[in-house]
Amino acid sequence: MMPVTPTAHAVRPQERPAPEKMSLAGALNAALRDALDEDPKVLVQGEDVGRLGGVFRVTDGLQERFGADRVVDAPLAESGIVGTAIGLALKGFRPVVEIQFDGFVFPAFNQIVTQLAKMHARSLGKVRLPVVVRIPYGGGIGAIEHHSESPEAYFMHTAGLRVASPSNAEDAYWMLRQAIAADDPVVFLEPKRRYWDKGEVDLSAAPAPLHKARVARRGADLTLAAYGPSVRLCLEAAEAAAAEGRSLEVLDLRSLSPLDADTVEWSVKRTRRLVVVHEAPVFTGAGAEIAARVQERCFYHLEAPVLRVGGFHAPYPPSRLEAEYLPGLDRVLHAVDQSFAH
Amino acid sequence: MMPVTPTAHAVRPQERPAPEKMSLAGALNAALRDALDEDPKVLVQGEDVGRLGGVFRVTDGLQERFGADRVVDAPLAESGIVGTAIGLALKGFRPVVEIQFDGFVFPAFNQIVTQLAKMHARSLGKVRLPVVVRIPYGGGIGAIEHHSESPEAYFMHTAGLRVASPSNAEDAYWMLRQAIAADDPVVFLEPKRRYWDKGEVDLSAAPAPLHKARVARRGADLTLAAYGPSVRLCLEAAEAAAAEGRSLEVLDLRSLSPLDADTVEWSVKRTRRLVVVHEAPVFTGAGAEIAARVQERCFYHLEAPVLRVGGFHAPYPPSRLEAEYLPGLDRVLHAVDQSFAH
Amino acid sequence: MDLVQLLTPEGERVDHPDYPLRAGPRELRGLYRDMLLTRRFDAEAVTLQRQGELGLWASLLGQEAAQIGSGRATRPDDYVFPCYREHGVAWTRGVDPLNLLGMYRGVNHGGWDPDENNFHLYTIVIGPPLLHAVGYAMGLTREGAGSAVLSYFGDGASSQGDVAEAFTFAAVNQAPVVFFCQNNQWAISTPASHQTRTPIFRRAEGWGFPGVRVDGNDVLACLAVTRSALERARAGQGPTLIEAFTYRMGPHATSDEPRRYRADAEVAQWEAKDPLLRLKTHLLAQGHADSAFFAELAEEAEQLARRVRDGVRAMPDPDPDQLFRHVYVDEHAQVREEQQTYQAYQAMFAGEGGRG
Amino acid sequence: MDLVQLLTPEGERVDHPDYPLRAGPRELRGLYRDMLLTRRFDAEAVTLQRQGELGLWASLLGQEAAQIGSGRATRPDDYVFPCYREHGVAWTRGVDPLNLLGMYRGVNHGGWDPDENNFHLYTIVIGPPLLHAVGYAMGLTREGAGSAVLSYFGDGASSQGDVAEAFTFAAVNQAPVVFFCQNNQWAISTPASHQTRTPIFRRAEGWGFPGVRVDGNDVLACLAVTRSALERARAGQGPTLIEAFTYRMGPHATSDEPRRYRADAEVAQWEAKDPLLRLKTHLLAQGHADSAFFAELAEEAEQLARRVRDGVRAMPDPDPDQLFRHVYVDEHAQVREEQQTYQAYQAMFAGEGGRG
Ligand SMILES: Cc1ncc(C[n+]2csc(CCOP(=O)(O)OP(=O)(O)O)c2C)c(N)n1
Ligand SMILES: Cc1ncc(C[n+]2csc(CCOP(=O)(O)OP(=O)(O)O)c2C)c(N)n1
Ligand SMILES: [Mg+2]
Ligand SMILES: [Mg+2]
Repeated sequence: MMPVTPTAHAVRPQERPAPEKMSLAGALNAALRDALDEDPKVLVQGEDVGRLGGVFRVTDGLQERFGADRVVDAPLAESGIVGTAIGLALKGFRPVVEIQFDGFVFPAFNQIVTQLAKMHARSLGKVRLPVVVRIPYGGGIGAIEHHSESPEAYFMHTAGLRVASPSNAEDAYWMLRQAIAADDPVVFLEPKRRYWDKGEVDLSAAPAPLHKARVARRGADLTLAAYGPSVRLCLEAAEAAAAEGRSLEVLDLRSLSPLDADTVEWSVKRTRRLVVVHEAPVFTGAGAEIAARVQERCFYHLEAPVLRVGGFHAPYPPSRLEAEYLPGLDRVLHAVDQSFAH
Repeated sequence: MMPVTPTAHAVRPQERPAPEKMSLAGALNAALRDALDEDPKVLVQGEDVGRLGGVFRVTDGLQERFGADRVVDAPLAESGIVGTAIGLALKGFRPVVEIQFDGFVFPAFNQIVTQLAKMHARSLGKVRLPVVVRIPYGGGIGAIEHHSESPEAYFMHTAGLRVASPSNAEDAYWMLRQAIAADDPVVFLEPKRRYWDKGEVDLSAAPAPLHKARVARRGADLTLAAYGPSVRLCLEAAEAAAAEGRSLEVLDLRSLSPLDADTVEWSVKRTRRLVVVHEAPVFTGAGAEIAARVQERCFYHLEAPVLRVGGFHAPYPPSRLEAEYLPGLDRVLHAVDQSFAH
Repeated sequence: MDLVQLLTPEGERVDHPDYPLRAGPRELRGLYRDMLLTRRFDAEAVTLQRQGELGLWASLLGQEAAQIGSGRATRPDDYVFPCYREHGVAWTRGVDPLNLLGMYRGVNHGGWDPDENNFHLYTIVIGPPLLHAVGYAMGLTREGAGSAVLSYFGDGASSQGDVAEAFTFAAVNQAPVVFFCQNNQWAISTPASHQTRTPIFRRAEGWGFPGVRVDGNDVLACLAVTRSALERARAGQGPTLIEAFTYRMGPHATSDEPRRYRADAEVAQWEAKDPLLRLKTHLLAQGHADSAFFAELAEEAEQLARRVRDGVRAMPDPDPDQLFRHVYVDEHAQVREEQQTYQAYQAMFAGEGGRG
Repeated sequence: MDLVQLLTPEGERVDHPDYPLRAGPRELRGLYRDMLLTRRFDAEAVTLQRQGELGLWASLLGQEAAQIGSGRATRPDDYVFPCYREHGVAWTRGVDPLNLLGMYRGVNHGGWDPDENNFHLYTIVIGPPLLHAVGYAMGLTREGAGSAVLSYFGDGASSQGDVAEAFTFAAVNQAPVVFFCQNNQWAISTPASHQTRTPIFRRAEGWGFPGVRVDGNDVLACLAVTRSALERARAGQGPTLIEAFTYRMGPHATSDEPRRYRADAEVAQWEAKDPLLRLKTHLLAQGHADSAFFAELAEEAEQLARRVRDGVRAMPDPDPDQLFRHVYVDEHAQVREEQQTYQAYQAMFAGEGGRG
């Protein structure tokens, strides 16, 4: 099947110099700046995104530059933030809203699931809601409760939403630009513990369309599929495994809805083994869908069952336990061992 | 592994006559009546549950019998209904709240996911929240938007919640009694299009613990796993397949969290084929978890990949399309054919 | 109780210092016509539901004045966010009544183009649309448009958290939005007294914008009060909350049995305040309309009913492919895959006439 | 502005007709002691965070009077629902300060037994606990208990839909609950003017229960106003909303940089209204306390700080098995399976000292 690029809207990269080194958060900031710059209909709204520049400084300097009408410090009410963004979109704006932390998206869940996701279908295509919901997500930063969760499965299961998560600075820049340009609502999950990771960003062209997975490392013996914060972990695992003579392929899924199952299938049909890694609880998580899909598509190719490594079926623990809760290098390598044991 | 019965609390069936014929809704009504009768701490709260007896009459007559303080007509605010139920539970009550329709649980999602599900763990076990959230769910009744959805995957993915769904009158009675008696929060999904299905209810003893799956029909060649409204469909499919000489086993999962994977494994290791059926969208749905788990546990036993039949990755459609959207007899039998084609 | 009234139940015109209204015979007849046609359309929909042509219908019987009065206060460039019972408002916006029936018939979830009449889709979930209205109004401000938004909700809805958040966002943004609460005394079986201990219009005070209670069965008062609030909004003076005190004369929806929870006497009491009757009395007493007018109008109403009846019956069932067509604007792999599988599956049976 | 005050910033006692308060020297000294120890404890926590012993700390600096005054108004049988900054209230309830530090250290999410001191767990998500408070109060009514519930929230929190729903459920149930809003002027970087255009206490009017604004840096006024509201609640007269007008003197939390969004001058202005200073001035002026008292108290504060410091450092990291132990009360197959897998996995490395 031929993958199709989402309608490119307003992504007109201006002429720019060679690749720049930026942090992932910096790349997001640049993406917001450029989007605000190029399209007067783009707005940013969230708690503390204005004068403070966001608790992670992702919106740093934007209000100063674009004014308080376009970079809006909202009242403390997530349903209101998303609900008014829907109204703004109905009036022709392209709002990018920020949810301060993963655990605080739930007050907006009703607006997201019953309104944002469904309005295009409800209107038989007459209404478009180009709203981006940015959510810093995932753990590993030693935070208190509700600041380290991975809610992606809820959004994947909700038809009408696109769900994407970058793993590096370049994708952060381009995927956010593409998300803002997309005419569908996008839940944009930012791996907060990678905010400070630096990488080269080529501002002259997007590396890939929003919905495509990326081969982050080529390998022959087993595929590791991950996204967001877990990609770096998987690359580290592949590095460690290489020392033991195992060649692991690492897929950065990038998009979770749609899921680029074609690329996963293509990889697994070569490596014949798959381990999916994410921070969210395994039970009914993203890995379940990937496993279900791959066992169906690659039934005769698999040498071992698809294995999943992720969070436990438990609330995200206090930070002094998060290293036990999160998939770490050893748990990933252990799953790799288990796969090879088949 | 030995399945363990959830702590039986306050389920003291009184002496009662032989099995009675009841509708599924009638059985739920009887369960609420008996629970209210036996434990003064049990309360019912919801929109229109009092004088009206609920839009499906599941709470019919209860306010008259137990008073407006125990069967409470709440203001129109689902977050408030669940939030105050949590407070009542903190004070020692056992609230059973009704969400009027599946599509209206989302305003309460924050309370359910961040509070109800997590408070026991948050308190290191010191706080218990024996709250039951009853939700009539699923389609097939020709209703307008938001009245036919199947949100179970959201709750399965949420650690700290139990999720259960009866498929027949007897289970409706006993599973609701057990849910009310359980010291954990339970999301209790009622298959609204089966409300009027009649069945025998033996009021003298529970057929099985809340968390156990049930073999609804014995078979040898393929397992159909379903729950709630889809069990009857699978029984019909098994009947139809029998005419073609195929022996299908039907599992009624009953509980979705925990999921009785042992029983599924036990069945699939015999039949070597599995088709999972539910109304919810397949993408990252309950079937994904079942498929992922079974391909792991039964890797060497499966003759064909686990197949899933369910709703499409689309909002629940207008009712004149629901027959196309919902898994019907033919789609189930088609999946069975596909499984045998392997 | 402070209730703005310009036309008494007995059909007498009274004045209110804050809401002067000049309405000539033509306008008065027009308002009556709106209300009568809306009522007739509504009654036809009830009949169509009984005949199985609709799956459900939420009647506005009794609320014609609240809806026509407020709806007629809007300008074409204003924007309206309804719930699911605003058939009279839709009428004033020029929405074809047939459009309203699609979702109740089950052929779509609304599906009209909201921008055609600046009348948003009906929204079943209670609470969310008020925030959409406020967001839309925030957009109007940003565009420097001198238009306003009119957002409807019910007495039951007033308990939803989203409504309070809408008040907050409207207030801090001084958004040009008017919140119009039809307090029809009931939310299905729940009386308004179970939602609030104070008149709903008083909520506004706590947010620092004006609240006013109007006789919801008085079309002139509803018109004048809403007009004034919309003008205030357009002039950049921010939101207003209007509570129209009215009554749901019928069941909540055709599936409802109101006798389980309310007394016939209460209904009878409100019948005496019928919004059409009082305007008719007034028109007749003032000589603004004669029997020919009423006869012609009755005929027009029957024509409308016929058109609606025929239109509904002719509404085709939707194409199954619609299931997949509007989930996303852009290509989505899972939707495409499911669509293709579904089409292949359907094709299998095309010849057979068997499994479908 | 109607601000209840009983002790001016200059330390002068003033009277308010609605809130008579008799407080003898001992009680006054006690209130001062509460505030001072709370402030010292809080400062120690800030230090511990800087030293890496805590992951984060949300200081109550500046809000001691609001918290001690309202907390001391409760009876042991009353129940308190805090947010995450109510360290002073916890102190008045007899909660060991060490308990408050566990979640900020990252060893638990709270984890004390709320029923031990009738002080609920801290709740990070803003909005939900107010509904828990109302539900608890509804339970009190049903049990015929003559106790009341005190529920805390902030100026930012006032925008959450759950807060409005809490007002609704409290009002229609006439629940014995007092809503205590510490308006400390800021929600992280967002000024209260971005949440509301009217004083928050006025919200109550729209729900039909009393609202009152009190000088939140005046411990006596906070005590008197809260005591009166709790008595009202216990007497079955329903909820009250109290807005304590105060100031967050420090950053939102240790991770915050308030200079990015607010002027030093504003902070300096509020320093002059310091809640401790004014009571100290009063105590000294009235001869209710001498330097020996303050010296002893300072010593007690240092002891407390030491105990807290030592206690925190000695706090063990949690047992990994805690991950699985309290997800459910009863057996849950997936948790059991994961627990067993995890234990087996750990056992693999037990000898090795390798992968863990
Ligand atoms: C969030 C939500 N909860 C519940 C419902 C079910 N429901 C539909 S109408 C209704 C009552 C609405 O009452 P009101 O707001 O007074 O409007 P009215 O029907 O009287 O016009 C309820 C509870 C819903 N549509 N949305
Ligand atoms: C639902 C939710 N959204 C966002 C946050 C993040 N957050 C934590 S504290 C805070 C500001 C709270 O302000 P306020 O209610 O005034 O209380 P204060 O911190 O001033 O005591 C925010 C936005 C949260 N905890 N919960
Ligand atoms: Mg109503
Ligand atoms: Mg504050």
